[in-house]
Amino acid sequence: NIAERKREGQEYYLRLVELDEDTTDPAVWGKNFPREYDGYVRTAENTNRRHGGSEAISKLDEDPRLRRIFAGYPFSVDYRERRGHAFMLEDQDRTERVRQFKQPGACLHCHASIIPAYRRAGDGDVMRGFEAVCAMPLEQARKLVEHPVACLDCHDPRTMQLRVTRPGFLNGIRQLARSDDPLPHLPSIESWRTGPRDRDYDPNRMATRQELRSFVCGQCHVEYYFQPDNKMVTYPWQRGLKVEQIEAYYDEIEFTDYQHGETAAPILKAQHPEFETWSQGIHARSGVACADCHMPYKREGAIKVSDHQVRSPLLTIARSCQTCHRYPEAEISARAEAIQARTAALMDRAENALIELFDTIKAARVQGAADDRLAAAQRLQRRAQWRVDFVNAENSLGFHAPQESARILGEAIDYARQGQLSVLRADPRRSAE
Amino acid sequence: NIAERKREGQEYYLRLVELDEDTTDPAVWGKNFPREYDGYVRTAENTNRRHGGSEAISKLDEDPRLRRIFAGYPFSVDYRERRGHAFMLEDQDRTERVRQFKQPGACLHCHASIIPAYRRAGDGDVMRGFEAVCAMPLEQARKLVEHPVACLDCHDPRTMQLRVTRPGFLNGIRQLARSDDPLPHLPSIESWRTGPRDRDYDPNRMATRQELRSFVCGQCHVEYYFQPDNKMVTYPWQRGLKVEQIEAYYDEIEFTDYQHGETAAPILKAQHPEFETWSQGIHARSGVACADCHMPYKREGAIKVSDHQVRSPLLTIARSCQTCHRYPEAEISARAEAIQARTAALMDRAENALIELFDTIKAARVQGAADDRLAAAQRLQRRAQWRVDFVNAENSLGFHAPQESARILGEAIDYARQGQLSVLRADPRRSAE
Amino acid sequence: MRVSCAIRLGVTLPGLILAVLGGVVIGMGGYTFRYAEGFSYLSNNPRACVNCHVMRDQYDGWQKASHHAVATCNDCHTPHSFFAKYWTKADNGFWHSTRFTLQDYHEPIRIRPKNARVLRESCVHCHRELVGDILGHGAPQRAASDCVHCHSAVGHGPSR
Ligand code: HEC
Ligand code: HEC
Ligand code: HEC
Ligand code: HEC
Ligand code: HEC
Ligand code: HEC
Ligand code: HEC
Ligand code: HEC
Ligand code: HEC
Ligand code: HEC
Ligand code: HEC
Ligand code: HEC
Ligand code: HEC
Ligand code: HEC
Ligand SMILES: [Ca+2]
Ligand SMILES: [Ca+2]
Repeated sequence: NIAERKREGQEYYLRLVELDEDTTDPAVWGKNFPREYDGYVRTAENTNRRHGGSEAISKLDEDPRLRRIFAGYPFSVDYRERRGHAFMLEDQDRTERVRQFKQPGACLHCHASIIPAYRRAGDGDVMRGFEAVCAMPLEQARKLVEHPVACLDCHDPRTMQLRVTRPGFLNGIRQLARSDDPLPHLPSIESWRTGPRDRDYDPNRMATRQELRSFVCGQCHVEYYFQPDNKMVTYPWQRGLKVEQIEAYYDEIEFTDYQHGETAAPILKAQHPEFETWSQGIHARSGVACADCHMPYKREGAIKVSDHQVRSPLLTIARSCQTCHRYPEAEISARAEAIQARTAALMDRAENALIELFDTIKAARVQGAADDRLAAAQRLQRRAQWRVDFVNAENSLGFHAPQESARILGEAIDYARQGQLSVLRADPRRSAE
Repeated sequence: NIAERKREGQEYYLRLVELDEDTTDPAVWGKNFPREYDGYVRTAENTNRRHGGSEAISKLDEDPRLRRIFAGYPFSVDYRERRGHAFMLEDQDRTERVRQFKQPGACLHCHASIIPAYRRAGDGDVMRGFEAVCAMPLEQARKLVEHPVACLDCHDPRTMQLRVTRPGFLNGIRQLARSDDPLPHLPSIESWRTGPRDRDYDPNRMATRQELRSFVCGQCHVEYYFQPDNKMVTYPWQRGLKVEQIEAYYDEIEFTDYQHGETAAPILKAQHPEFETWSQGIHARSGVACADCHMPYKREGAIKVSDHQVRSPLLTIARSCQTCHRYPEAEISARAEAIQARTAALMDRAENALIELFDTIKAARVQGAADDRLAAAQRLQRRAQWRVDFVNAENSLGFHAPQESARILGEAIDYARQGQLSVLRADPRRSAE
Repeated sequence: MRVSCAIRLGVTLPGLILAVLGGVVIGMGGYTFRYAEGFSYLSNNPRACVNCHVMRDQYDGWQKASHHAVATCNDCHTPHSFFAKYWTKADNGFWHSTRFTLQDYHEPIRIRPKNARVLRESCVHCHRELVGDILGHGAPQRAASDCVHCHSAVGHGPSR
């Protein structure tokens, strides 16, 4: 409805430079949109609430149990706290997970402004290029990109509308739409499901603006795996977004990330399932988008812009929370921290249970336990560790979905302990019960 | 009726009868306040969302595991779903827990409008009468009362102001105030703590009106125990309201409700800790009182009155929830049910773990395990069962504090499984590890 | 759009005012009309709205809320273009009066989607300068951000 847009729509900016699909350099976009660009570059500032300095903190030193949990996998060598968007390419280049291990081009899917590179590699066809680049060795693919996530990744250069560009997300959300997992927080998918379904669900055509304010983040802040054969980045959403639905999918395709270094159990690695966890929370259900909290509006003189210094909302409580929650800042952070403290307490219990499971299995091995005696325990370790890691890798420490995160950890504890029991029960020295 | 509409707000009532501290009969009060009385008598209607009929459903038949969990205690003989306030006296008279077992007068503390009886028994001194009546045999004390909870219990007959009258609560909240448990949801206690403390905390003089809208319920909807010697009803709040603080208190005074019938473990029984659980939830922290949800305002013609048909708010969503939450009724109940479903799933896991712990201990006994070998397991059963029961006895199925309830159940699972492990580990047939 | 269709119907100003009164009168019936001061719908005085006690909560809330000093009921709840304004008043006058007289409406009262759109346009009417940028980039077919999603308290204070 043009008339309406006209009334609101006068875009108050000077089009100093022309932008197109190949303008990867944010500095160029910044000429037209200095305010947003200014926030964007500030993602290089230190934003860690818990530590000073701008170096990436090693999670392994902070919680040595993680070295044992990831034993046999690159994460046991180097695993750090995330930093701002400005660092995403540099931090990937520098991690020992890349230096000491061979990695595929797939890694770049979420660490660079890569769509133009895909298009070139696929002679105009982004999807084909995506597949080609994923399969390359990382060093080779790395030469095709130069910028971290940039304007182009979330905006249409002509209209500035929000859009999603990541092939992994486009494939994943299409699969999710076809699943029967109820998605009350994604109305456009619910309504697509009631339609003829002759055409696939397409977020860029069908999603509401409010949904896009989360989808742009869901492009990367999600659990993923690489298809064993061609290393294609894949989001495991075929059955739904819940922890057990993703697990069921992996079990079905018999996928495993690695054999555990201490127990030889077939382990699944969870990576930053923020989008999946947020989906189970009350904020998502209330239509609150990632950008509402992580890119709050900011008044700059006579106008209001989205804060492009994406960071922890607890650093911007007045703008991120107080428009909706009319309590003092101290009270609001106390609430968030109370939620995180409960999650941390359960997490601690769950990790201890996991470590004790490793010890029980190893001890049995020392006493010459046959592999078949440990098979049940290894399966249970896979279940338990998948859940502990799912909450641990999710970066809000339970805030995005407090009760759901606690439920997952409760299950993790149960499976880990059951694993220990199955080992002890199978001890030949005890007459079978 | 337009004319009547216009008069709204000018709330007036005709003082047809005089009310004083001995007017226990609600019907008399009803002459002055017909609207509130009308709601009050409706608490005799069936309000069970899950079952038809107005009979009290047996929880033991619904979940047979409870028979084993309460083995050796009257609750294993008869334990039903609560009903409306109108039934409280009748249901207590009829339960097999009273018919088959000797119970003290203390039982009446929360099942009758009993203050006048206390006053008489103490010749004018309620506290002394309270102690005397608690110590009597139930049959004898029963003769002193005739009404379920009545107007007098929550209202000052002259001013109609809210007040708390239950000695157990007055003693309990005084203890709680002295503790160092942070109580952000009870401002009047927080401010008393900063004062001279020369006089004890007195809810009737110091509590805000909003706090009283929860305190009147906290008079009865709480965990309690009877002092072993004199059967005095006591609320275990000396260290705070959290599940582990109450447990620590019981451990300190070495209190135990019963020896478990299958394992001989020293068990604590939790009873309806609604007040304690609500206190850990986000609603309490946001100043939302029991009465806001369970006694919502109701427009009767030109006047707004508090709905005195105290019942499940999910039966009155428009008045109980939509005043604060701008979502359709169906969406609001879906949210509450999602919370309850997660709690139910964890509860199921926790109860199974507990049952398996019983089996493990019993099996060890059969194989002639010495008691000392089982001592650790019995202590762990006490911890686990206290937590399972705390959430199970709390009647909102986790709604009052979703994440906290999940945290408690996660701990319960851990303790129950650890109990099994300690039994298997101590098996003499295994060389000590 | 209401304005344009009003024009297409060739409605004149007096015609519109008639329509308003008509709407209200039909809705309330003569007695109610006089009693509830049906002319309120033509006035800009907030008290006009509170002639109906059921508007009391919103009135009280408005007096405490941030806009009390700068905006009255009609500033937010009726369109700012002349024709649309009276057209809406006619519509609401009829709707509210009927419901009021018949006493059949959902409580708590909830704004209807079409009035929610009117409301949002009112926000933008006053704050266009400030929000121009954030509105400027939405896709044509997409409803741009709903102000009330974040600012629900501006009119009547917080609801929770
Ligand atoms: C192209 C992929 C990509 C997209 C799109 C993306 N992120 Fe990120 N995000 C990352 C990576 C990679 C990191 C970690 C960077 C590092 O640690 O070097 C990160 C880090 C973050 C952090 C931590 C920042 C800090 O200061 O610690 C937050 C918060 C965040 N992202 C939120 C968001 C939100 C909200 C959106 C959408 C508005 C979004 N991200 C979109 C990839 C992405
Ligand atoms: C599906 C998107 C996605 C893919 C594919 C991806 N990452 Fe990331 N990566 C992220 C996000 C989002 C973060 C920030 C959140 C976090 O740190 O958990 C991140 C953080 C990181 C970090 C900083 C924190 C840490 O883990 O030390 C490194 C290093 C990293 N990724 C390396 C890699 C490597 C190597 C690969 C390929 C094996 C890879 N990433 C593949 C999205 C992705
Ligand atoms: C209702 C507000 C809210 C919403 C909506 C929200 N988050 Fe968060 N997010 C938070 C809070 C609070 C934290 C915890 C920050 C902290 O601990 O410093 C957080 C933490 C994070 C972090 C770790 C950042 C850090 O500095 O530790 C990432 C990454 C993140 N969120 C991404 C997302 C994504 C992606 C979405 C949408 C799918 C999302 N968030 C939705 C409030 C929100
Ligand atoms: C990770 C995703 C992401 C990246 C990268 C990003 N933006 Fe945005 N941008 C958003 C979101 C989300 C909004 C809010 C849009 C809405 O509400 O419809 C937004 C809004 C805008 C707007 C509209 C006005 C406003 O401030 O709300 C402009 C202009 C804009 N961005 C410019 C840029 C520029 C320039 C860059 C690069 C320097 C950039 N964006 C990078 C996500 C992103
Ligand atoms: C756009 C509105 C909006 C924003 C922004 C927002 N919230 Fe909320 N928040 C809600 C809604 C809606 C609910 C659900 C309760 C309800 O329906 O009123 C909620 C619930 C909560 C709860 C209770 C639920 C729970 O999980 O325990 C907490 C705590 C909370 N928010 C904290 C925050 C914090 C911290 C931030 C900022 C980082 C924030 N919120 C930002 C709207 C918002
Ligand atoms: C004097 C003690 C006492 C007080 C005070 C009291 N209750 Fe109760 N309440 C009970 C008892 C006893 C029952 C169970 C009655 C039965 O099952 O026969 C009960 C039952 C209930 C039920 C279940 C009703 C149903 O339909 O299943 C609710 C809800 C309830 N109370 C809420 C409250 C609230 C809210 C308050 C304060 C406004 C309150 N109670 C005050 C003792 C009390
Ligand atoms: C501290 C207050 C309090 C005391 C003391 C108390 N009750 Fe209750 N009772 C309640 C409340 C509140 C309920 C409703 C909530 C519920 O059913 O869990 C209830 C419910 C009941 C019910 C109906 C549900 C059921 O459990 O079958 C019976 C029967 C009952 N009590 C008997 C007793 C007996 C017998 C005693 C003494 C041994 C006793 N009560 C002592 C507060 C109390
Ligand atoms: C924010 C709203 C809210 C508040 C505040 C609240 N409750 Fe509830 N309560 C509920 C809901 C919802 C249920 C679940 C009802 C159901 O499952 O049918 C419930 C269940 C109950 C039940 C069981 C009733 C039944 O029919 O199953 C009791 C008893 C109860 N609450 C007492 C209390 C007491 C006492 C307080 C204050 C200390 C309190 N509630 C505070 C919403 C609330
Ligand atoms: C379990 C506690 C409880 C009992 C029993 C009780 N009330 Fe109330 N009553 C309340 C609460 C809570 C309020 C709200 C008071 C406030 O908000 O200040 C209230 C309010 C009232 C009011 C003030 C007007 C209104 O409706 O808000 C009257 C009058 C009243 N009650 C009469 C009665 C009568 C008559 C009885 C007995 C038939 C009775 N009450 C029994 C808890 C109770
Ligand atoms: C007097 C206001 C009020 C009433 C009445 C009320 N709520 Fe809330 N509710 C809140 C507040 C405040 C929050 C916390 C989030 C926030 O700060 O906005 C909340 C949070 C919630 C949440 C999200 C937090 C969580 O635990 O997941 C749910 C779900 C919820 N309410 C459901 C209900 C239901 C169901 C009822 C009715 C039985 C109800 N509420 C009644 C004010 C209220
Ligand atoms: C500053 C703008 C503003 C002013 C002035 C204003 N309102 Fe509102 N009104 C709102 C908002 C915002 C809402 C809530 C809409 C929503 O949340 O979707 C609302 C909702 C309402 C509702 C519907 C109830 C509901 O919560 O949906 C009524 C009735 C109402 N207003 C009447 C009035 C009356 C009467 C006045 C004058 C006394 C008035 N308003 C003044 C902004 C305003
Ligand atoms: C004749 C009595 C009466 C008068 C005068 C009145 N209202 Fe209302 N209003 C009502 C009733 C009744 C409702 C509920 C209608 C419904 O929910 O269907 C209502 C609902 C509303 C709503 C929410 C429902 C909707 O239609 O969106 C708004 C907004 C509103 N009124 C604004 C106003 C404003 C502004 C004024 C003054 C110009 C006003 N009202 C004057 C009786 C009145
Ligand atoms: C009649 C003109 C007018 C209308 C209509 C109007 N506003 Fe305002 N608004 C103002 C003025 C003038 C101020 C500055 C008042 C001040 O600084 O205290 C203001 C202040 C504000 C503020 C900052 C103060 C606060 O409450 O946080 C917000 C936010 C706001 N308006 C949002 C809205 C929204 C949302 C709407 C629509 C629901 C709206 N306004 C409708 C004129 C208006
Ligand atoms: C996603 C949440 C969100 C939405 C949607 C939103 N705003 Fe805001 N608005 C904010 C935040 C956060 C601020 C505070 C900015 C600051 O303080 O720097 C703000 C500030 C404002 C202010 C200035 C307040 C002041 O302090 O002067 C006005 C006026 C305003 N908004 C109006 C609107 C209008 C009109 C709309 C709809 C077109 C709207 N807002 C939509 C979050 C939002
Ligand atoms: Ca993975
Ligand atoms: Ca007890």
